[in-house]
Amino acid sequence: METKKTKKKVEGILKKEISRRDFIKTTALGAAGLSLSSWAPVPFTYGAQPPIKIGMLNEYTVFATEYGYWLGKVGRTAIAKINAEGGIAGRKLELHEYDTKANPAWSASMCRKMILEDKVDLIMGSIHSGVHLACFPLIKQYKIPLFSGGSMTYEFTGKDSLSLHGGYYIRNHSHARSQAVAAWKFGFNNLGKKWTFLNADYAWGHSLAREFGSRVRAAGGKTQDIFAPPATQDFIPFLQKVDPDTEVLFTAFLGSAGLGVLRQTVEVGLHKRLQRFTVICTTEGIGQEVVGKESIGAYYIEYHPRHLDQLPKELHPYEIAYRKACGVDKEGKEVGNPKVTIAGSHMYSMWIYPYMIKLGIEQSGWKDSKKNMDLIKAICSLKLKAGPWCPVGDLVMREEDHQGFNDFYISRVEPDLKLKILEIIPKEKAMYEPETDLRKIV
Amino acid sequence: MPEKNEIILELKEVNKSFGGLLAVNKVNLSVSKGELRALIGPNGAGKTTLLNLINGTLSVSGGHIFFKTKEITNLSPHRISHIGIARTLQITSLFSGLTVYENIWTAVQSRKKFFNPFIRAFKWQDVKEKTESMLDLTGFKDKAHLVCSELSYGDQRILEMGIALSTEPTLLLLDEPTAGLNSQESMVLVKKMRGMLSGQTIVLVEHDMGVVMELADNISVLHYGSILAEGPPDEIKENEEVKKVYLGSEHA
Amino acid sequence: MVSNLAVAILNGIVWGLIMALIALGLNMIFGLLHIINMAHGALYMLGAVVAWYVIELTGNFWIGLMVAPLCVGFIGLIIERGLIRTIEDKPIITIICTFGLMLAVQQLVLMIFGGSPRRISPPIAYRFPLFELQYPAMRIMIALISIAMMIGLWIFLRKTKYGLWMRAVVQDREMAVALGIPVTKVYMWTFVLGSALAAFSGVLAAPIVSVEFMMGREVLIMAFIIVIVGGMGNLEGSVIAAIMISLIQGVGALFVPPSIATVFALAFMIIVLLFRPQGLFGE
Amino acid sequence: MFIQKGKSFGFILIFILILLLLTALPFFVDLFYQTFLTELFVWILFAISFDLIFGYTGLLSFGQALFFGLGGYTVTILIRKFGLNTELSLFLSIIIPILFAWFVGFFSVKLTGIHFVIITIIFAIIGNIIGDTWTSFTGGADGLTFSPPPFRLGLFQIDLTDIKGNYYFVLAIVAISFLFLRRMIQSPLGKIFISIRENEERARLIGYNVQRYKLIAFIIAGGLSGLAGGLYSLTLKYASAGYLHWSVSGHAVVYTIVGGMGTLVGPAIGVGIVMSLEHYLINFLQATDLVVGIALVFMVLVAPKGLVGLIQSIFKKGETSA
Repeated sequence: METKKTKKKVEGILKKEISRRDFIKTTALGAAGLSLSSWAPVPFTYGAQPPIKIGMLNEYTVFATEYGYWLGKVGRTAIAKINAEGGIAGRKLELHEYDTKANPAWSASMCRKMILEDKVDLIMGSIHSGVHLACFPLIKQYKIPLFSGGSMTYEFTGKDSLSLHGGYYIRNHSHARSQAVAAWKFGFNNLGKKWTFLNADYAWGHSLAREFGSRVRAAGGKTQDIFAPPATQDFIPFLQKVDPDTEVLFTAFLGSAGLGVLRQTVEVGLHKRLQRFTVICTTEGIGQEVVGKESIGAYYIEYHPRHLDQLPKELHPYEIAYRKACGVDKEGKEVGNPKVTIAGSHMYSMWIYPYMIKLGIEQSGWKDSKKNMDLIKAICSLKLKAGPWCPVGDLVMREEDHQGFNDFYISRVEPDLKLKILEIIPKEKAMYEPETDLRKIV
Repeated sequence: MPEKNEIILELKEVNKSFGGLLAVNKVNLSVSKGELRALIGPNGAGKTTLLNLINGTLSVSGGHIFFKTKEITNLSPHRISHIGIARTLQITSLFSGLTVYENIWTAVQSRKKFFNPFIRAFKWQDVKEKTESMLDLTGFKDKAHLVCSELSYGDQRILEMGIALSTEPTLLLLDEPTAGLNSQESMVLVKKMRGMLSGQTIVLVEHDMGVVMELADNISVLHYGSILAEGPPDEIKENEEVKKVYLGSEHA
Repeated sequence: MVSNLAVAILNGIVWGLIMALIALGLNMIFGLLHIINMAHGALYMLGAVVAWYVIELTGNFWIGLMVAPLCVGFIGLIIERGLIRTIEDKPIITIICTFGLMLAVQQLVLMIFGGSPRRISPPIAYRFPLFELQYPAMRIMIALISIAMMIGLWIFLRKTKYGLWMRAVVQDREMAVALGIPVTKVYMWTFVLGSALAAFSGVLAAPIVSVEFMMGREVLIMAFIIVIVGGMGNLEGSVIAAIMISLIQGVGALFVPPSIATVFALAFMIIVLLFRPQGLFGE
Repeated sequence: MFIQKGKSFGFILIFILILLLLTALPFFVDLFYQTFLTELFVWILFAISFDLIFGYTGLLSFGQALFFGLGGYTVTILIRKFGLNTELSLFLSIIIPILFAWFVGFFSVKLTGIHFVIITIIFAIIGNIIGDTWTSFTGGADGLTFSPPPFRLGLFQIDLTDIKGNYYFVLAIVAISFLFLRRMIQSPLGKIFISIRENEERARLIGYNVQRYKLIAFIIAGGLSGLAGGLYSLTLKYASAGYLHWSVSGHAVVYTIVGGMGTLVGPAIGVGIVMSLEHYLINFLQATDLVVGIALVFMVLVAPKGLVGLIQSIFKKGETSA
């Protein structure tokens, strides 16, 4: 039963990339209770070696689905590509994929299902910090590496790492602190010294306000904090609290609230007297045309440009191949579905992990879970060069805290609603002192 | 006319208004022990409201209600039940999803004070015995296992009286026990009532004059919330005023 | 500060009227039929989604505003005939049934429409100055439409045959049957009208809140609270309740953190419920 | 009439058989099914505690999530932030929700019908907002993790990080709670709850202080929901503000209706069916909610009294036709 199911999944991917339409079709098929005979397994071609099982958790329903859709698609594509290129150490990758429902408790059950029933070797995915946190007790207990899809809580690679997850959490993308370290100066020098944070009233919004705010204040600027519920619809009560002398309005909301705050800032005319600054997470997976012309003039911190032509020239060949494999056009839209925008600043993590795992396994001689820590150590000391597997440019993993760094981009929405890159911030400028040292654990 | 003895229920100048409307207007009423007092009057005269005031379902706007010698004005219904006033409702009110046995049992055990959550209900021997004797009295012994929604309507009316009686009341308030019954069923009910309720002090609200004349010791006639006349059935029958406002209109 | 307060009060009233409009359809179904329709939020969302497709096709907001309620009203008809009708006298069962419906509709929309929020541009882009800020005329427009709908419904309920029938059915269903009122028909049309109103408010709210498959979830609960606190079936009550909630939230947020202001608003609703369970204007 | 001795004996026999089966099960099924069943037991406890207030007393409370979440947080925060032992934390995960249930119930039981539903939802929303916002204490939507010290009772000790240990621990507590609830429902107190469900006015007229008994039912249900929440966080080693969301109460409503309200076995069966369906479906498709939703609609049309009701009516039909 379980092997059939998992084979079916991977074979499906091998045969053709799973498109949105297929997702609908397969779910509809399942819903109708039809037999799954159409997924008949393709003959096994990898010899007697058992497959390497990879678990994947993403937000496919309920909340943050614009992320989950892309992280899932990219992860599936990358694993299919590794398999097409001969797998890892002669072994095939087998994917086990589950929905988090954006619900940490449910995700913990799914995580346990993957570890105990599917017996996965590694887990990757999810942008939800709560999902990762809920999985920590499990990955710590069973010593299963967890590769973050996009959780932004910097504490996960901070000083409590060891007690939180025992060093089994690996992150190759940015988070609230590295974003602040990299980008606060651009805002402070170019946009203004007096900042107001209007952020979602939960951990993510608070930590962005704290990380950016403390640096602005340390440099002699002034800050004001306003927090609004994460699902706020009407922002006028909050926008009217913005101090009259504010120069920079930093906002952080997800999904429709993220759109709402950008749009309503313009509706009340605040955009005329201040600059708007935000992280790309706010409208990730959402085109600027959805925000509308109200987004013109807003500054974003991107972790990987949405538009191909905004990327440094030397990375173009890799990016073109990566986009082609994942079905993304040069403007960051899904091929054949121009209403769907990529989660470009997050989904690359899922593209790179399978490759990092491949390198890690090859370097550490990993065979099974006994050498998981060696595998993690190998992965976390990788210094990736820009290439087909690393279209984001050089990516450095830091052994001390299992945290990765790559370049940041500051962009502004132009009148044609394009995100134009104004400045590239090299990864070195995003680095801060590691707060922990995980090198000593055995 | 029964001899005057201990007064069980006494209403002094009781008022009730809903918004601006005076539903009960300075009613004085006293019911002696063992008496069956009928309350009659046209629709909207305030009969049911008066019962609701006595048993605490509604709070009075003015006046006092005494039970024996104790004032019970505005006590809550469950307190009044414990003091010894039971009542039935115009629209049958039973635990309709439960069996006849459970209905009576629940009423019997309401006289107990302590409810131990760890004891099984049917182990309470005294409650069990009392329940069985109540089933005997009300004639439901053979039907005890039936869910009461399976009973005939007439039986349901009797069961409701049985429930009221099971709380061992000193005073019983009956609100139109024959409502919804045809005359034949009414007579069966009256016969039953005679057996079950002998010696009980009762205030009876009733539309069916036949039933009232048959059962009542005394009759009070309510009209627009006030007492119009009071006396034994024969006297009331002959009262001109009553004939005019009540009997006249009813039997026209 | 004074100007802040003035803006907060104006916005509180306007937003309250928008919320009241969202609660209006619920007030019909829930207040009149006493059916707890958990799928109401999903119908609200469906209205916005259908309107999005229509507006994509025609480019005209007002056509979307006309077409979406018709479509969703038709869906409401199917739901009433197919499901609710067989169980409408079992309130608890209707909760579960409509809850299941809500889950299914949300997932279907996710599959077809996708998960990321979409936009419906406001048909009126004009903004008028208000102290140091501006205020979007669209919101005033929605508030006015909300008032107009409320008055229209009030007249409908009191002056038309169907309205009288509806009220009669609410008063006493058996009596209504005895009087020859086609009760099942009244139920059906009330449900259809309620669904159409849900869609209508969804379309109107969409330019402010974005179109998304989950947009009905939290709104549903707020709308329920508004209808109950205002008094079931009581239109003016729910308007006042909605305005009170949003005023406490909006004005409160000037002085305390917004979550605390929301807690205050909810605590106020509890107090209203305890002292006036029949609703603000109930008898 | 009341359950007769023979029937009760039959129940005890079946209960012991099931318990024996469940005790033996970990030796035959793999670890995943043990954890799945552990979670299932926790939800059974939550569902039957909800059934006490809804199925037996007739009050549709959407506030149970509040007590579930409070129980979860009590265990999590006491162990993590105050270093308390597991025994005391779990005990307090009953007591603290009871205190809150007392407070919430004091106001809520004054209302009936839909007003009761709404007031309990409002209390749950307030709890959720506070849990979400007070991040320094609760971890907000992201939550808190902890690792529980072993549960000690005299010489007896259970390691809760061990799946088997956790399984038996939860099984024992849920079984005891089940028996407790069953006995309570058969007790005079339970009979009063049922009489309030059947006819509140009649119960009041025969002398029951209806509000007080409603409050008692609400408090007991709250305490057991809290215990379920405490066990849930002990199982996941995690708690978040999501536990407090009113939709968690919705789970209990679904389980109870699907299985059959007003029976203790019904909600337990409901939990088993819905959770198994979900865990089976997740192997094929992501949108489990679609199927669960359609299944719910279908379910209430076919068996409006739940599965237990359906089975009973089939039996009755058999009896009358025989």
